Amino acid sequence: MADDAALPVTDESLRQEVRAWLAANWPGELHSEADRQGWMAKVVEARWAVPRWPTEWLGRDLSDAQGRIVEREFAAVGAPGTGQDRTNLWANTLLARGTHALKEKLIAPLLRGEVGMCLLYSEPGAGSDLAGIRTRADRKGDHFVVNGQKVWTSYAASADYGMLIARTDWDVPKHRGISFFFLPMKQPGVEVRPLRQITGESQFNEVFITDAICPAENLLGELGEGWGVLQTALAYERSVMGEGARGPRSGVPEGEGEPLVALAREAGVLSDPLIRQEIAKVVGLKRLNALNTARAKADLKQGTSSALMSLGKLAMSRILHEEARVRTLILGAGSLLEGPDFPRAEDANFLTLNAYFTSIGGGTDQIQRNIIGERVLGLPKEPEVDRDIPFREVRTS
Amino acid sequence: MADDAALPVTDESLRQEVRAWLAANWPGELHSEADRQGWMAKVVEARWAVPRWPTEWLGRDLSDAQGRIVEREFAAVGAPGTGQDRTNLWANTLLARGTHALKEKLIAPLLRGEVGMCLLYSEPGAGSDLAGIRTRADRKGDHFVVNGQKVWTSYAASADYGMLIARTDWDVPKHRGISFFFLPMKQPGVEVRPLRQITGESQFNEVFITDAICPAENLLGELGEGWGVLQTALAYERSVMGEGARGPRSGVPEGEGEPLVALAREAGVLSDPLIRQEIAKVVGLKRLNALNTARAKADLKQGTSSALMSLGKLAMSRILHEEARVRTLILGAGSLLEGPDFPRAEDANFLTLNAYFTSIGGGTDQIQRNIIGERVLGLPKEPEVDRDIPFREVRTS
Amino acid sequence: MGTLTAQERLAFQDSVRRLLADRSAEADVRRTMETPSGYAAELWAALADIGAVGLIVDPEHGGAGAGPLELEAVMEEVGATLLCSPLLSSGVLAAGLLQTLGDAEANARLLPRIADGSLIATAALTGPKGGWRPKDVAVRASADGAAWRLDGEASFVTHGQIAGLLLVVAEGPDGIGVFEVDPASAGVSITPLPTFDHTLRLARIEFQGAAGRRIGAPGWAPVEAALDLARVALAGEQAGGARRVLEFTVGYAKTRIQFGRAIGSYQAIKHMAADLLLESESATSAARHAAVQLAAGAPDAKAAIELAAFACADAFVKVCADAIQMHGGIAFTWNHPAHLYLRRARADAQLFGAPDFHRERFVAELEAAHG
Amino acid sequence: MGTLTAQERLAFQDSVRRLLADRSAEADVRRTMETPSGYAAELWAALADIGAVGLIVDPEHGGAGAGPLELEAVMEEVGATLLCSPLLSSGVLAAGLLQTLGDAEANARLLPRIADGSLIATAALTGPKGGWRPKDVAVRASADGAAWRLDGEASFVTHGQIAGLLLVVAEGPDGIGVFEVDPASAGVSITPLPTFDHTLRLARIEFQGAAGRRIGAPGWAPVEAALDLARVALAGEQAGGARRVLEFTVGYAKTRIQFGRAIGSYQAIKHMAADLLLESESATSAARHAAVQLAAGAPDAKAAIELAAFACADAFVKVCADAIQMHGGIAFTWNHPAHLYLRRARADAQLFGAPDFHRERFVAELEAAHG
Repeated sequence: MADDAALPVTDESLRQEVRAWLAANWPGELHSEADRQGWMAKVVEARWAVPRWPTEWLGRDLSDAQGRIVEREFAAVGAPGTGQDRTNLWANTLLARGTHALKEKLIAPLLRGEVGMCLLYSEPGAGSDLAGIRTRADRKGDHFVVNGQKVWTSYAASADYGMLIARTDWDVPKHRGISFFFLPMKQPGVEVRPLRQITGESQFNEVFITDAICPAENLLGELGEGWGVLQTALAYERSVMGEGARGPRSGVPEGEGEPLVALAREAGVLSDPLIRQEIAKVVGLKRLNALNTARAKADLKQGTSSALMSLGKLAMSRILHEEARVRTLILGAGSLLEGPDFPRAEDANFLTLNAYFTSIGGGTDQIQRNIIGERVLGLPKEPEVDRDIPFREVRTS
Repeated sequence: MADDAALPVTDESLRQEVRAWLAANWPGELHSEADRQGWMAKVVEARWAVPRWPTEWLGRDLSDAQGRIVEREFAAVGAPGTGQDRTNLWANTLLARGTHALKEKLIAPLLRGEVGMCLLYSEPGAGSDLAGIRTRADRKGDHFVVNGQKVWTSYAASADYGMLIARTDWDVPKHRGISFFFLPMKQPGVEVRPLRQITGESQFNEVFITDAICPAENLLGELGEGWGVLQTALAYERSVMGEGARGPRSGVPEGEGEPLVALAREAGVLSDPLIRQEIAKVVGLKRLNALNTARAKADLKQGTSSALMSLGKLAMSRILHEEARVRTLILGAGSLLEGPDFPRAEDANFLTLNAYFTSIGGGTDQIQRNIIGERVLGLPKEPEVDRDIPFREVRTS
Repeated sequence: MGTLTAQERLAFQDSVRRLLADRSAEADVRRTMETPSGYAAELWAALADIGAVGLIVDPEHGGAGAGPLELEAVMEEVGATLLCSPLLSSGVLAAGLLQTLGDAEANARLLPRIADGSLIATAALTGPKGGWRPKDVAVRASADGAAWRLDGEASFVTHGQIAGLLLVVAEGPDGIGVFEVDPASAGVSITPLPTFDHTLRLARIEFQGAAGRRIGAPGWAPVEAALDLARVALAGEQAGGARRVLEFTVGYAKTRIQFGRAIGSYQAIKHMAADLLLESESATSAARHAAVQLAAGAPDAKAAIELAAFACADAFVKVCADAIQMHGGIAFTWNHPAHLYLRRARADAQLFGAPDFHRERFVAELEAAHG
Repeated sequence: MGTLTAQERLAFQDSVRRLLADRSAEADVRRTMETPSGYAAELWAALADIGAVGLIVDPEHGGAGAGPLELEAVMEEVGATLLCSPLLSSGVLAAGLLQTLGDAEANARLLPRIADGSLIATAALTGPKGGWRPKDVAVRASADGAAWRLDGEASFVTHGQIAGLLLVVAEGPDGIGVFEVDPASAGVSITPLPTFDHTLRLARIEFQGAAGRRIGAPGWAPVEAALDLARVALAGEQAGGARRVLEFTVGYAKTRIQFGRAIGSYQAIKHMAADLLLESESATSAARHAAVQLAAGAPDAKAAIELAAFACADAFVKVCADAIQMHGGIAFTWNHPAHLYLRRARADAQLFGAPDFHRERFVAELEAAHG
């Protein structure tokens, strides 16, 4: 490509360099956590962790295409650690919007994977309406005092920092009074309580924040510009995370081929014409979604914009709910049970409940349809009653 | 009942009087239009047409229960003409809100069925949003000059009068500038054009109104209070009209019993398990709607309010679309055809299209869900952007 | 079965409603559902005291002598509060089966104790595949002199692990029959089954030459009659549950504010609620109609029961499923009651036949009704 | 069959798009669909001129030598504009059948005239019940010396009333075979069938000892191959139609004001549009994938075709049906184009197998794929 020509490294010289370095350093596998830590430190030090980043911050200023070359070479030998300029949500957000002091302090540890992180976005009163958050951060000298409650936080118990949005100005419209912080989690003012989900699992936490201290240098972006920083962070998140949807949980394999066909065969109902129609519908939806995703990726490569990406989450939500329904239909009375002795029932029931993780979490299906209607199809927005008034005056639950 | 005791006639004396009158006057059947006219005149003259109405207007001031007694006696011998105090939309609206002059002129002819009527409500730009009409009526001395376009008007070609809503004030909010008229239809300024429907039929018309004249005495209610008169008229309409939904149109009977079962039997697919499930779903929906309706009526009798009435139209819409779908499924390739030689296909296809008469006409399903959500379940309304501004400033298509 | 006057029925339903509002509140349900027995003995006794347990039992055997109408009404309250109890197993299925079988000796001996709640009985009806047709019975009865021996397996036995009396449906030399079995006797092995609906108890029971006592005459008809009564009861439970879930969901939609407006003001939520109202009201109509027709012994009672069975099952599941979506994140937590209703709805949709089974039989009734 | 480069394909698709935008506008469709022949001869000639009629015909027989990919792309345009023409019958079904049969003599004689549009051919495949399996064939072939005689009935023959050549699928003594029949010959009686989709032409054809000429070797496989090509074409038509309908429906929702707001700002309309976008995009993905797999002769081509067949059929019908609802009253009129698309969608959903038929066969493919 034209812009690559201006770069000091050619694709081929780069490829040789990575190969040589890997040949010299990659042990073939990592046996322990200590091994892993040592390896990550080495990758960061050799500037392979974020090759597309500026040299100032442990990068090599490579083009995106050259970054892929590095990734391919690492992947070829099975070595982890590179490509974090694409995949490391925390480090990318910090690089883009953090203070110099915070970058100095955290970028290298984040790239080495030494810092536990979590997201402090949603609140009980602010789910779909994330800009309606009421957690507050009040400036006191060289730090902020934070008070409020966050929810749906994964890994909060082990996190060193949380990426936090909090309100710092209550007299401007909702989107304009929000700021974005790296909040230190290991302090008395931060209490983490596991949140038991509908499925009985506890992957998430509630985080109660009471007079917690956040140094001013941990502010990302300007004061009151947190909504913009959040959009940056969410964009990174979306570009990295796949569907994230979990299927059956039992882990007990269902035999060869298409799982629903195998399940129906095992249950002795594969010849039931009704069941066959339902299987076709669900497997069809799954394949259509895969085809849509493939087409979206092809479109992206060709540079044409694609409506398909935004449809994936909505499609997946429907697929999961439908698959749960059909699994139930296949099992009949068998779906009354649960637990490890009844893996098929466990799968159907888990899926029935966990499908809401996709249809509610990360923006409900209803919000997704708004987004598709407005951003993809260009349909006009609804009147927004709280957009332009001071947040103090906004109606809340 | 307690309030009946105060009345000059007892139920029994009334019953005897009706019976005696019918015995003396009812010819047993009506052989011609002239017969019918003669009979209706006799019924009106004898004050049986609207027995619950005041004596001043051809009534007898009977209670509702006594009106039923009259109706039952007429029904017992098969004689028409009574009960118009419940069923005659035009006469009831006129009685409730018309000027004395217009009542003198039209009430008796309306009760005798000598006056053709139609509804001039909807406009191309005002469907769901009926209060957004733009047909105008401007006062000129002792009459109004009317200009505009109406649509979805049945019987417009033969009508003598149309019940018209038109805007008489453009400087007040939309609901407050509307007036209600009996517009004479047989005049040069009123042009009726048949409107061909999606089904190919033309039951409805467009009505183009250009400088048509409407005498001031034909105004119902006060100037600018037409929205309230319209609500009265719509309430009469709703209380009288049944579902109004049409099923299959071919008229070719499908054999004994449940029509869908007969159709599937005829098509040789009644043993298909998939078809059977679909038949069960549709017949189930129909029976549930009938049960809901029966329960609503029972609730009304007991004086408890009922959410069920308002659900009927939404339910019927779903039933019609679903029945069309299942008929198509049963017929398979047979549904490709149409016309009198293929009555089953004709039925399925007509139903497919005519189902929209119910799901769109008289308030779309979407509007119905708003009404149910707001009036029955008490959910809050959406912000209404055009409610309180002068109509001149309201945005239009 | 007798029938109360409409007024008596309303008064009775009201007393059940007050009792359950008081003692089957959400916290009670959550506590009880995690106990091994799955029911609260005191509440059970109170239900027996007011006549709910012996509702359909003849007065001569200590019951209220009521019928399907009263049963359906009570079950609406049961569904609304997710009552944890063996009412359906003992007071409906077992009591119904005994009364239909009409074995005077057995009835005199068993029904009074069922009616007063001191004996919890249940019926073992289906085998390991779970189906409610004669061919799904997987216990065999063989004559052993004047006595009977039972062998085989019954599964999905509701409250089998806490029952003091098992009414076992078994295939005998003279066809399907019902056999009284003491669960504590030799050759009876009871394994509790873990249920997705924690308010329900199910067991698998193995019989190895277990002693059984024949009740009434052989034939599937009494079993089907008892099942139909249970289906009407279940339809009432489903209708009552659906109504309650819709009620609290609409309440939430009125008070939960997002983007400065109650979420119920958005069409996405409002229209779901309107559709669910249709589901819920239709379920209520179907359940009550089935009860009326069964009480009247109407020729189309069977069709009405099949209709109620699939319509109420689907409605309860749909209302619960959509209710979670309408709540958003809050209902994805264990602490929110919505999933408890969804679990119950899914269980109710399987017991005594899944919706597609009932749809198939509904069409068979439609066929039979007209040549 | 050959395949053009991606660039050539886009250029070709573009030329078809421009031609149809110009000459298959709504007014043209309305005019043409009410003519007896159901197609416009000049437009047909123009389509032949740019190579669309002979698209899949080998260059040696005067065609463009293109394959499923190009065909699918062209059919998207056909569906978008509701083109009235015998393209599917002659250019796809008949041409595809001849090429698959590979009868050199017949191909040399017939394909050039099919490719240049001067001969309209069609295939008679199914009997009065309408089904696309061997057992649905209702014409019998018997040997009459070296010639063949055909008896029986074919129905739902697309464009049968205007065809100059019939390729009749018949059950012979050696199995299913394809026979060339002159529609003007003795013993052939053609009755036009009135169609709900006025852009389509169907006929019933009775054969009474009609003379037929055997083409290629017997067997169902060539028929199925031609049907599969037609299904891919139809899937493209459905995807293209669905996209166009969604496009004008969204356009209307942006400009139609009720209650002072564009109706597309209401969630009821907006959310329907979002769901329809998923349908329409999925249909496009399915149709194109089926074309790719068929072109590549991939082992799962059959599954891909079955998937496209039911997914595209259902999507086109759903998009059209919901589009009418979204328009409100205006689309309840004959003058609005929405119902023309719905009629076409309903026809397309039946031709060469209804969605449930394809779902059943899709599952059979899933089974076959893994033991």
